[in-house]
Amino acid sequence: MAVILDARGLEKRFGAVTAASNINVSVEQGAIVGLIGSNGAGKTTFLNMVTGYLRPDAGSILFDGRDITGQKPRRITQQGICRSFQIPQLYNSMSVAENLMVGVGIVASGGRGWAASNALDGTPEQAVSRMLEQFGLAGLRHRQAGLLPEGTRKLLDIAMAMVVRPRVLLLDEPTSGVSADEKFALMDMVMAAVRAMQVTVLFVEHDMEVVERYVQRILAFYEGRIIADGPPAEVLRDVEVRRFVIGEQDPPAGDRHA
Amino acid sequence: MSVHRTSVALVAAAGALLALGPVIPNWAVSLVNVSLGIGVVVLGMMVLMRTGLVSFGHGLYYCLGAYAAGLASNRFGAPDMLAMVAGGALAALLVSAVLGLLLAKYREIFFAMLSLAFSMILYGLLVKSADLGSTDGFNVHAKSIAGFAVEGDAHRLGVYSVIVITAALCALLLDAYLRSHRGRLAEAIRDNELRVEYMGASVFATVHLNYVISAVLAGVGGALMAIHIGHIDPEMTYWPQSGEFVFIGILSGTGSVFAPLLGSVVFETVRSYAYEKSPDTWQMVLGVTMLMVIVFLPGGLWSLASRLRGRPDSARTGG
Amino acid sequence: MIKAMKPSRLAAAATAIVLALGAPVLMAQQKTSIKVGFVTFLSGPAAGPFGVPARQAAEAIVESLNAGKAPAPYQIKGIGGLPLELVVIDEAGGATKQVSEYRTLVQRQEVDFVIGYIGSGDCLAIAPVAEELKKLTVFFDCGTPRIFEEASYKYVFRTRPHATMDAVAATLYLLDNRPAVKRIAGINQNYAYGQDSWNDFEATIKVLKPEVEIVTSQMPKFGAGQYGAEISALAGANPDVIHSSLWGGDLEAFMLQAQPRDLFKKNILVLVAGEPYLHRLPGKIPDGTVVGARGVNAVFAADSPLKRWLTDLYKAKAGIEPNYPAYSVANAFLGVKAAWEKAAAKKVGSAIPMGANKNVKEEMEKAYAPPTQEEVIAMFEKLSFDTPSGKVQMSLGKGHQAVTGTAYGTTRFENGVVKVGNIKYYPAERVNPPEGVSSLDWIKSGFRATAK
Amino acid sequence: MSQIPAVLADAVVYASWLFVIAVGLTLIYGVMKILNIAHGSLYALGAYSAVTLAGGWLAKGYAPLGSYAMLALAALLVGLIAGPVIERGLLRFLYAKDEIVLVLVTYALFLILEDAIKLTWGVDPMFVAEPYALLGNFEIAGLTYPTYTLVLVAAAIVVGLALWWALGFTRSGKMLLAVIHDREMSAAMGVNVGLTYFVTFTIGAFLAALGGALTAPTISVVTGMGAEVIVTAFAVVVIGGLGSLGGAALGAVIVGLVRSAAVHYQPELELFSIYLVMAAVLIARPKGLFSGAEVRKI
Repeated sequence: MAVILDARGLEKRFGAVTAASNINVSVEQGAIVGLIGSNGAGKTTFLNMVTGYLRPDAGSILFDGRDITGQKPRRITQQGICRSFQIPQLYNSMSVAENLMVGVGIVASGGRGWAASNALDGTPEQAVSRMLEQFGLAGLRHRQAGLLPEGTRKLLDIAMAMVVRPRVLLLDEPTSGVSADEKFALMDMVMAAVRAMQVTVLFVEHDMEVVERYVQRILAFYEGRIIADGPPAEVLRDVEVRRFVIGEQDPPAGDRHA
Repeated sequence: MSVHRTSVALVAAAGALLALGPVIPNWAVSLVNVSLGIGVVVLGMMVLMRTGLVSFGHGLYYCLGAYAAGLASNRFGAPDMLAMVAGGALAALLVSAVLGLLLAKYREIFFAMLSLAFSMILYGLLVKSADLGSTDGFNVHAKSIAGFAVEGDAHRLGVYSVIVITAALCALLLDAYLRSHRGRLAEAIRDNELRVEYMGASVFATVHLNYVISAVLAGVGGALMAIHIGHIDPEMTYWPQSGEFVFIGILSGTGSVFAPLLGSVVFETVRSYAYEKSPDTWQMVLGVTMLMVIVFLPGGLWSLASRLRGRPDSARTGG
Repeated sequence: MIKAMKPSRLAAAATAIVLALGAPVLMAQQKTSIKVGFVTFLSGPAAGPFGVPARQAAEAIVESLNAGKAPAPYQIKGIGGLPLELVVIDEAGGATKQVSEYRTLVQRQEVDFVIGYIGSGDCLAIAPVAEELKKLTVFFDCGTPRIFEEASYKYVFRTRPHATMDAVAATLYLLDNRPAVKRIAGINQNYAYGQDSWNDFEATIKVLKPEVEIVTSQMPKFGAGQYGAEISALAGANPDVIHSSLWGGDLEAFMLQAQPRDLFKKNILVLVAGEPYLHRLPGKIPDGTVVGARGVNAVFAADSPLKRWLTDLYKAKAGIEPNYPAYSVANAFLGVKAAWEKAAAKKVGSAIPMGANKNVKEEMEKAYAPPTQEEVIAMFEKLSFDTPSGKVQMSLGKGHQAVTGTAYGTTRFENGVVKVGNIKYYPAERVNPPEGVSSLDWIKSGFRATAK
Repeated sequence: MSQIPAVLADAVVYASWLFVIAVGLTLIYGVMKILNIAHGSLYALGAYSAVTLAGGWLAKGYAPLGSYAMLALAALLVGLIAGPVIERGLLRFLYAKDEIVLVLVTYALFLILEDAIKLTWGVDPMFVAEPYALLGNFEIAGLTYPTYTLVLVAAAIVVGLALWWALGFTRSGKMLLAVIHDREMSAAMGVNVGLTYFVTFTIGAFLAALGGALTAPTISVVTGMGAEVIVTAFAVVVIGGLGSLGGAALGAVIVGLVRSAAVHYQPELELFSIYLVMAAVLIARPKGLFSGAEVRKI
């Protein structure tokens, strides 16, 4: 299968801390990849470099063969890579439907820079309704986003990433802050939507059950390096991984801001 | 859908006002003129507030618009109301397009303060320019509308009609813009800039555009006031004037383009009665009114309207 | 007996009698009082020195006129026998607001005429509106010559001379007494009045004594309060003369800061508008300071029944001697009163001699009805009338702008009070431009220019 | 004769004055995130009270030196009365409001106080000049300066140092800083935010009043003096960086220098020199000279 995302020799340091050293990842179209590792291992740094929030000190990122290294998040989104956030980034004063309509509107009023693949089919209203259906938010379309429970906020946050029709979706700890009994329902919902739209997914996750259940491939991060890369069964058996990653699970990071 | 309702209501209101023009007393005409002139400026504040910005220096464009109109009529031989309004809009457009490049990067109090600095610099420049009358400013007399000379009562009604129609037009256009995809970004930016960028839109471009729009509205408002008052002076860009715009903006709420127009009518009425009934304590009256609104009507007067209509209150203040 | 009398003499006599006693009764069914809009600063920096003294003067004058206590020729009660009532409005808020307030005053309050405005910007803005609303409006204090030099009005009058006179007279006085001055400095507020006042002074002295040198012109912002640096700059420039049109809190702050710093040791201070502060700053105003009162007001006014009248009623109200704003207010009220009553008298005078027509009552009522606004204005134009500060002639601006003489004097601190000595008077025509010539042209022409 | 010594001397004096009127503003903003327009009115209140007390003192013929105590007393009274009244009576109910709305609240307060002052003291300018001249003069570069200006400079330095010490080296000061850095966190850590706000605002009010009281002997206090001062104070704190003590000091010095230079070399520019500086600084450093860049966690 065709490689859609290809990161070569990514480096990132914050002063003394090495957040990423010689990261090499290539992801096939349609793959579902899990990124694991303790906090500060470099998973989110990797996500941030791919989506343009951080500019790598060295290395390059190719998306569908085009070099997107160091481009602005806006440009990268327009080309078809979108992300969700560990802390949901919503438009709190708007209704659920409006939150999605903003994205749809941006695509619809489009303009240069937007990849053909983002093009909506149907009217903006239809696009929004479809997304609400897919994420089971239809019943909440008029609720104010700021007042939703955390699980639903997560769901909406991911839906907002999907609504601009990316080809690659990066999820940052989709189940953090979601109660144990909600998390699978949430992930099922997301994965169903993702498959329906044939989107390639990379997601950062601490919860090994979730990882094992949904991914075909795992990247294990430790101190800014990738220490293992392969099918779940393999990676999760790896000695280093067991010691450095699974050995010490962190509590989900608490919400520090909204 | 609110699309048609707002527009229709606007046209209807404008029509009604135009019809009333000849029959209502002179002072009421003047009240409408002032309120709508200021109201147009506050429409501009509303665009900013929706974007989450508040300017303590919008007097800059109000004053610029007025002076452009004044110079158009007194120096460049175009004492035509439409030309004056166009001049006001143009001046504001040019200056804001440039300053916007800078200000669009600023937020919150820093945006407010940099705007303030610019408006006070203009104040300084005008005070220094003796041939523009320094702090005394100068008188302006619009002689015609689209080439048709008007005098006496025709002039009075002409000014009134031009102001009513311009204000309605501004409100209509603004309403259409705010309902467009681009317009809706304003509130998105106020709520979460990061997300807007990650949805593929440029926060900077949108803020810049909204800033220019609000400036042009302020410029038009200034020109209208120059036409109605017949006199302009640097006071128009002094900070209390800008503060007043912010106040009326908060008083009105940002729920609908009607809010600023109605809000400024209310404000003008309160202010004028305060001057008349308690000449020694009118500031106190205004201050207390302001506190009342902030405490009891956080969403501004418009939230009252929407509450009465039993709808979720979508009005919110800046920031 | 009556037959022998000439109609005009008869009328005159009748007027006097009836206006003094009977008129109000006769007019009871038509008009019972005159409503006067009075606009002055009640807040902000100008309220203390000008605004509130003006208001107190206005209230006291109205009480006194209504009681018929004014000396001749103003002994008739109120105006033309009708009592006056005041509607007071704060002038603060800028010209834009003032125009709205003026409309309210005229159209909602329906005042009979308006007296007011200290700010020149406000006067400029109000004048055309007064014209539009056709309402007699009298500016009592604002100074800018622009009002009647840039336009001409039918309904607008100003009963005080404009500010050019102050600068011209100040220069004349200075050169008369200290012909040797060479180095000139100035400190004036950075707004229209301050700038004009300095420019007129500079222009005048350059004409009269071209070799003078301007060593520095300080322009602190209005209400600055802190003048440390300005005082150093002035001292550093060591001038012979320091010209200042500062007033109110700014003047007092400047004096309080400058005097301990010996700024005035080596030079003469000229305070164009210094008079009101003499009694406020005893010991702070250096001896030999040249002060004016923007007209023959206050200390400069010659003793007269009218001056005593104003002084007494103002003292009773405010507890202090009236300063020049109070005199300006008196000019305005007395001007309108004089014009109004002259118009009334004219009507009676021109009435057909009684008895010539059978319906005497109707004749009387027509003759004694209060004059229309137009009739009053017709009399007001080019009017010359007596005030506590002497004769006022409405001779500029097509008869709408007053001119008077003015005076300057030199201060002397004597047992706790500041006295003004060596007073010189300058007749109106010497310090005011002739009709039709702009002040600055007149000065630049060496006071020779005449209307072409 | 070179003007430079004079320029510097005037700059120092003006800067001290600016610092005293601005420091309370920046303190209140730093802790409470309120840009307090009413600071101008508190300044005026301080000045009026000072004139009343010191004037009364001297009128009674007591020892002239005592008038300085009266100035301090006036500042204290205003700070301890107006401060708490405003904070407890009004502001504390509105902390949830948006920053800009709070600015408007203080603007409303400003309007109300302006008229309140007018109703209490009338509109006649008032002054009590004795304390200004009492201490005699000294000379710099042939220019005479009243020794009182040194009092102003000293006051500025003392206030500055006192706050610096209080914030940096006392427990309550550290709490204050904690609140400045993170309201929620410090609340969670058991810092009594409500009390902190109360104290801060009272101190801020006191500093405003102190500025007014110390200025009173050098000026004639008039209605509207607060309005003239407040925008200048804004400029100073914005230049320095809102909420930064050092910033206020630096801002005051810069503005002092620029204005003094303008007056001596280019009087024409005096009027807007301060706003030119403000704009220039904000353009170069959007959040003022002293301001930590905050990183956003996503």
